[in-house]
Amino acid sequence: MGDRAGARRKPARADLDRWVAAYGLMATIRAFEESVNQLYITAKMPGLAHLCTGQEAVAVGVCMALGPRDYITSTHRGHGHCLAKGASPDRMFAELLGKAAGYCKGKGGSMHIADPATGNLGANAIVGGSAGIATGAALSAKALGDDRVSVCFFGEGALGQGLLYEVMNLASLWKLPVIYVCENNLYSEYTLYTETAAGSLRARPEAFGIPVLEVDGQDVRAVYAASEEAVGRARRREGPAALLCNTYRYYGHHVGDISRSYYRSREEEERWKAERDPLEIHRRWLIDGAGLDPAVLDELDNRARAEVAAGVEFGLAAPYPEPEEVDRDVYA
Amino acid sequence: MGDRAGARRKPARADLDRWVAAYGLMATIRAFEESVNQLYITAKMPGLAHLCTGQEAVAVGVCMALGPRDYITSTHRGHGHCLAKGASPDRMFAELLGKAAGYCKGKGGSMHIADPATGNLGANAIVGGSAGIATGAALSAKALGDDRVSVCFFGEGALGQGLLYEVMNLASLWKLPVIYVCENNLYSEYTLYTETAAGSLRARPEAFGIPVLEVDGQDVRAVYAASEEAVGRARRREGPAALLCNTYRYYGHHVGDISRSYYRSREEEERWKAERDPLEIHRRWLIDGAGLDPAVLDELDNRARAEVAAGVEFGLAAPYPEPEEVDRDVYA
Amino acid sequence: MSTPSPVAATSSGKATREITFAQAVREALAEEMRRDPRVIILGEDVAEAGTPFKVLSGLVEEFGQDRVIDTSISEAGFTGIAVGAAMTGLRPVADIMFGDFLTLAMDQIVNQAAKVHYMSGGRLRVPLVVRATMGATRRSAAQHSQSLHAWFAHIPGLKVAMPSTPYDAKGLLKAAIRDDNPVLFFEDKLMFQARGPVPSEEYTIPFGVAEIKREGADISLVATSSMVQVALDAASILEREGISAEVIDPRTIAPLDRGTLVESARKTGRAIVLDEGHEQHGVTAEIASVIGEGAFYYLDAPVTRMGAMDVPVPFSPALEDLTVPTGERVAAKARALCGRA
Amino acid sequence: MSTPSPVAATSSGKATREITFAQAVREALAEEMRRDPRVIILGEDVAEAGTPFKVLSGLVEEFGQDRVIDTSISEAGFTGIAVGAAMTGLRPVADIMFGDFLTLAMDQIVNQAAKVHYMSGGRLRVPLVVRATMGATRRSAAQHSQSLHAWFAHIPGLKVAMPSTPYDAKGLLKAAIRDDNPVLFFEDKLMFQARGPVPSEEYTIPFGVAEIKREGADISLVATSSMVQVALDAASILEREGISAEVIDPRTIAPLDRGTLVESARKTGRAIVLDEGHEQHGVTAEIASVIGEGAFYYLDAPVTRMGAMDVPVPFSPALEDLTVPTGERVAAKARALCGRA
Ligand SMILES: Cc1ncc(C[n+]2csc(CCOP(=O)(O)OP(=O)(O)O)c2C)c(N)n1
Ligand SMILES: Cc1ncc(C[n+]2csc(CCOP(=O)(O)OP(=O)(O)O)c2C)c(N)n1
Ligand SMILES: [Mg+2]
Ligand SMILES: [Mg+2]
Repeated sequence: MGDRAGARRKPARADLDRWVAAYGLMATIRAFEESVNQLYITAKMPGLAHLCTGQEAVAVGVCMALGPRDYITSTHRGHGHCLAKGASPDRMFAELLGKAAGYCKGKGGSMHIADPATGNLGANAIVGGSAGIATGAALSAKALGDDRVSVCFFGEGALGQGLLYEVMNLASLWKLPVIYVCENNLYSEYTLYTETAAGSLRARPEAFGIPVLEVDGQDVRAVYAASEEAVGRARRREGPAALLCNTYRYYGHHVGDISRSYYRSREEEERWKAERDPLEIHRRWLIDGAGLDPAVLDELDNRARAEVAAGVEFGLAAPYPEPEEVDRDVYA
Repeated sequence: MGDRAGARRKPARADLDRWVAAYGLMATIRAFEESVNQLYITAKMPGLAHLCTGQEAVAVGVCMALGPRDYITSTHRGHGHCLAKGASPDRMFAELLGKAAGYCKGKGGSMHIADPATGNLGANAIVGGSAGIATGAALSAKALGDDRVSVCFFGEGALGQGLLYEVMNLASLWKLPVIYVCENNLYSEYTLYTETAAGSLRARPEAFGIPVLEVDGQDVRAVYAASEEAVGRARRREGPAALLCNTYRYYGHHVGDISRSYYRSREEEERWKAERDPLEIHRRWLIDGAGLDPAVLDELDNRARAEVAAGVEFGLAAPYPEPEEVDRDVYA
Repeated sequence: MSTPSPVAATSSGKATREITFAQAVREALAEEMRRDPRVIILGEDVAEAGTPFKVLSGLVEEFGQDRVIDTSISEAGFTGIAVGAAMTGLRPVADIMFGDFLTLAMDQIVNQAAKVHYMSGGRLRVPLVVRATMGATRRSAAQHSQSLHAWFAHIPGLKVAMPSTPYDAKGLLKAAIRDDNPVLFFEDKLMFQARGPVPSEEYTIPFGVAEIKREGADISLVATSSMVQVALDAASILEREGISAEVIDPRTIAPLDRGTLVESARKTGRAIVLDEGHEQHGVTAEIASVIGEGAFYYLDAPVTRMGAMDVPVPFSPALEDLTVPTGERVAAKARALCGRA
Repeated sequence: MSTPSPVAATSSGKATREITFAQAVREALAEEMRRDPRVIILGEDVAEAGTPFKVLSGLVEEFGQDRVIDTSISEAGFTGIAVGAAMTGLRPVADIMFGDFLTLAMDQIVNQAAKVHYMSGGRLRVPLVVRATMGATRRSAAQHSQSLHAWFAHIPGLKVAMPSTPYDAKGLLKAAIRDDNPVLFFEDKLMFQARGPVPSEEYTIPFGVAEIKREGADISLVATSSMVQVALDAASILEREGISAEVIDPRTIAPLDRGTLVESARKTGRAIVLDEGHEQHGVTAEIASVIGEGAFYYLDAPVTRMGAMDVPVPFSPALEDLTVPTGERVAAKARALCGRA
């Protein structure tokens, strides 16, 4: 899967619609992150944000395989997951700007966006911190007898955290419907993953009896195919699975990480953008492989930019929470 | 290794002496634990203790491959490790009885015996809690440029703790001279390990690039051979290794765990004692395989019992610490 | 529920039995599990073994292994799973065998469970109970004897219950399970076999309501969990000497019923605060400063703190017994405060 | 050490430079690493990156990757390794990027490092320093803004330092590294760029010795770390109104210099205690109760506590700034206590 061969098969109508929508969603994520970066540069956004530009295909490919009631847990680099699961840019921008209209009333911010309505149990600012939550959500699905599945997104750096192995062991023992999606974008902060990870990444879930599907994280169709397989297993209650998605982040670790030459080369960055861009790869397939009119995609690009621009406006115009909000929601 | 075949090779004199000493040490551990149980039954010992009877060959086989300056970290079931590394029964009993003459002035007790003089960095009452300490001791050895190695003893139940995987990853990355010795005695407290461990035990260290040697933990020569190999690697600074020793505890989880039928059968216990007893197996090899006069071994049994009896006397007669000791040693 | 208990008639006339603290905890769990199928138990050796303290024996037989779930030795892991389960429709009760092991689950409790509701702007809830033991003098040494409840009372978003009787244990635990917030529920290991009256009727005890365990006029003894009995012992000793001590049990330290504590101190003019956690930066400090501020103009003597000695708990019985307040020592302090020393 | 700093002459006549808090920390580490080859640094992105705060920049270049060691994202793992290394001849400095992540290393710090010396009857030592950041108002939200130092001050066997100036940061850190016990060293993220005078000569600052940062007669403001500047701001505001505030900085909260705090309160008769940890069951409670007991007969008003608001730290700037004491708010409280409200 993820082999260019697929490019020669012409997809059915319904399929094509799905793939077109996938492109639109990736375009929205791309435009969203560009705007976040602008808000930071123009000092309109409080704090920092971790952009997922370059990793759009993972969020979209995985979430395409999920239903609205399925759960996800996300990370500090979670805007893409949030959008792919169905959140709308306007309330997300409001949250990033600390406004009352945000998904979390401005109390969470970029690293804590949650949207239960779309099954998003929240981004997490503790690396690996949501592995227990995602696994617990799968336990609920199993115990309450519905067919939901739960997806745990995390970066390869989270493989340093023991919690992952503790919950993978239990998920495997209990055949929980959880899928551990590792986004290996090569770096954790300012360090190449090979400097902090011994042995093999895929051997880790496997050691606990969890099958691993390794995929090209820049190819949304490859990610989707693997996700479909993993989600199917989980829904049939055949147990957890893990996805190892090889991808790359275009920007720095966070918006303030500008001079990166001491940990990765400009050439490397350019190579990924030129040769492995998920939007470009998918666009090429839609046009060359599926014979789609490029205008359709240009239109989607425009719509994405427009929706995001409107979202930024909404967020900037929205009021801050009232001071009385400060000690509300501490207890339910 | 561990194959009965070895039984037919007649060992060299020096070797034989070593194997005879190994028997003596196992006999001492056996006698020690019997006495601990008696002290508990006769209400002479405060608190509880976790006996390693049945697991003597692991402690002895591993420590035979170590020098006095090498480090070990131990567990709640650590009397055997402590004796095998060179501690003497009298001060151990004093510690178990909370007396001032104990290795830790009576402040540690059974679950915290430490004896830096013999390289024992301490038992630990937190399952898996000493994995970081053992790995850190290996870091010291490497950084300070001496050729020490460090051994981390733990039960298979500790494989549930994420800390182990965190430090195994770093030990592998940094090629630290540490050996992770898993004593798989089938149970963690009152639960069979298969009910709490998914996948394969040996695949876990392997996932981090750490080679695993699985051995018959009831055969002291097999344990020694594997330890030699692992210790050699570590001393040559070729990196960490793991030993998976299959063994069995004869008594309950602790001295108070009398009625065990709800988690394991009497038959199972009897079978191990009859067919897989480490002292019996080694005795048989020394006599049949190495042509040793049984009287030598009987003599060792007597000496072990005598030394332990003397140790008990010493411990019982020793005074409790003075009240002023209570707030000493909080800070160095 | 297992061992049947003598049924007596109390002043209230309602049916009341004498049961142990352990039975009270078990009854609370069983009743709530019958009442609400979403309540589950997770922990090490909680099923067939019923925990090493046998507190849970009988539950797996009644509710099955899908609701009384044995885990691997993974405090962070199963607590994290409990947090996620609580966020998605279950009401888990996580069992931390020895409170000392809470050190392994701090991130899941403090950075996740305690903050999820607030960080999500109130959209997510974590109806989780973490049961943990506490208490020393069991000859279990430094890693099996700590009382770390002060840590959790420091963290907004968490509630902390510290029952001192079978009655309070049952009523508070039932309330904790029905609470939509994460609750740390501390049980003193040495109290498990203590017996006390517990009505047969269903009842719960609200959080944040202190109880006066004994009325008095000369000095207030504020005590939590294991220290309540110590305070009562001291009160009887003092009574013989003509000193009338009032014993107040906050029952939950978060929320803390400041009003009742302050009121008592205003009445008596003197107070000693007792808690089995370490004294330094512990619960005795919070309560003493609350009283010191609230009863400032009524106090005849400085508020005095008596926590566990600030040393790791020693194994030797000769030392361990020195680290925890006793009725005698409390009485001596009280005497001094009342100018009778 | 990297960026050179202007050299001035102080009253003492000795050479003194104005350097930042971050530089002071870096100098302390560099000097101790030059002095003692057993000192190493372990943590995430501590080497080439010099931490996200750049506090350690330059150290790996001088001391190499064998002494400034990048780890995986494994707070429990590398802290545990540091504990073992400390027990066997090294003097590690573990770097916890955000103090909030200490939740992941609690077992290694509290059950291992803090207790090893005592449990071994004094035969083993753990000369370990754990550096961690603290402090809010950085728009980092609830999991990157906590000040959890109170937890560690509660645990016997640990020492806790809370420097409030570049001078104190350097002197206390050098002392911490030379200390044979585990020390938690808290650095306020917002202070890293604050400048202050630091002598060129070598010096250390003993633990357990508070410093009067400003003399005063009417009220004592006891403040830690980030709150010291807030207290000084309040003191200047109050001065204009004719209220003379004394500002005392304990510098270490374990050990705590009770004598100096009590003495100041006895002199002024009034005290406000400031700390950026949550107020409930926090450091303000310990210090307020110590003063309440020690200065009981000298106090003209109740000792007042001002900690961080008892809510998870909100992301929104509109809310976050409400959660931490400010000079204005402290001055207002002080006015009230001095009957000038
Ligand atoms: C427990 C914890 N330790 C450290 C950090 C600081 N930190 C934030 S992101 C990050 C790197 C994460 O790398 P990875 O998991 O690969 O995710 P990526 O940023 O590459 O998406 C680190 C170390 C944190 N947030 N949580
Ligand atoms: C962190 C932690 N969790 C739980 C316990 C309680 N406990 C003590 S021993 C034990 C079982 C350990 O099993 P294993 O590691 O296989 O060692 P064994 O007892 O079989 O030698 C448990 C759960 C503990 N001491 N520490
Ligand atoms: Mg990464
Ligand atoms: Mg075992």
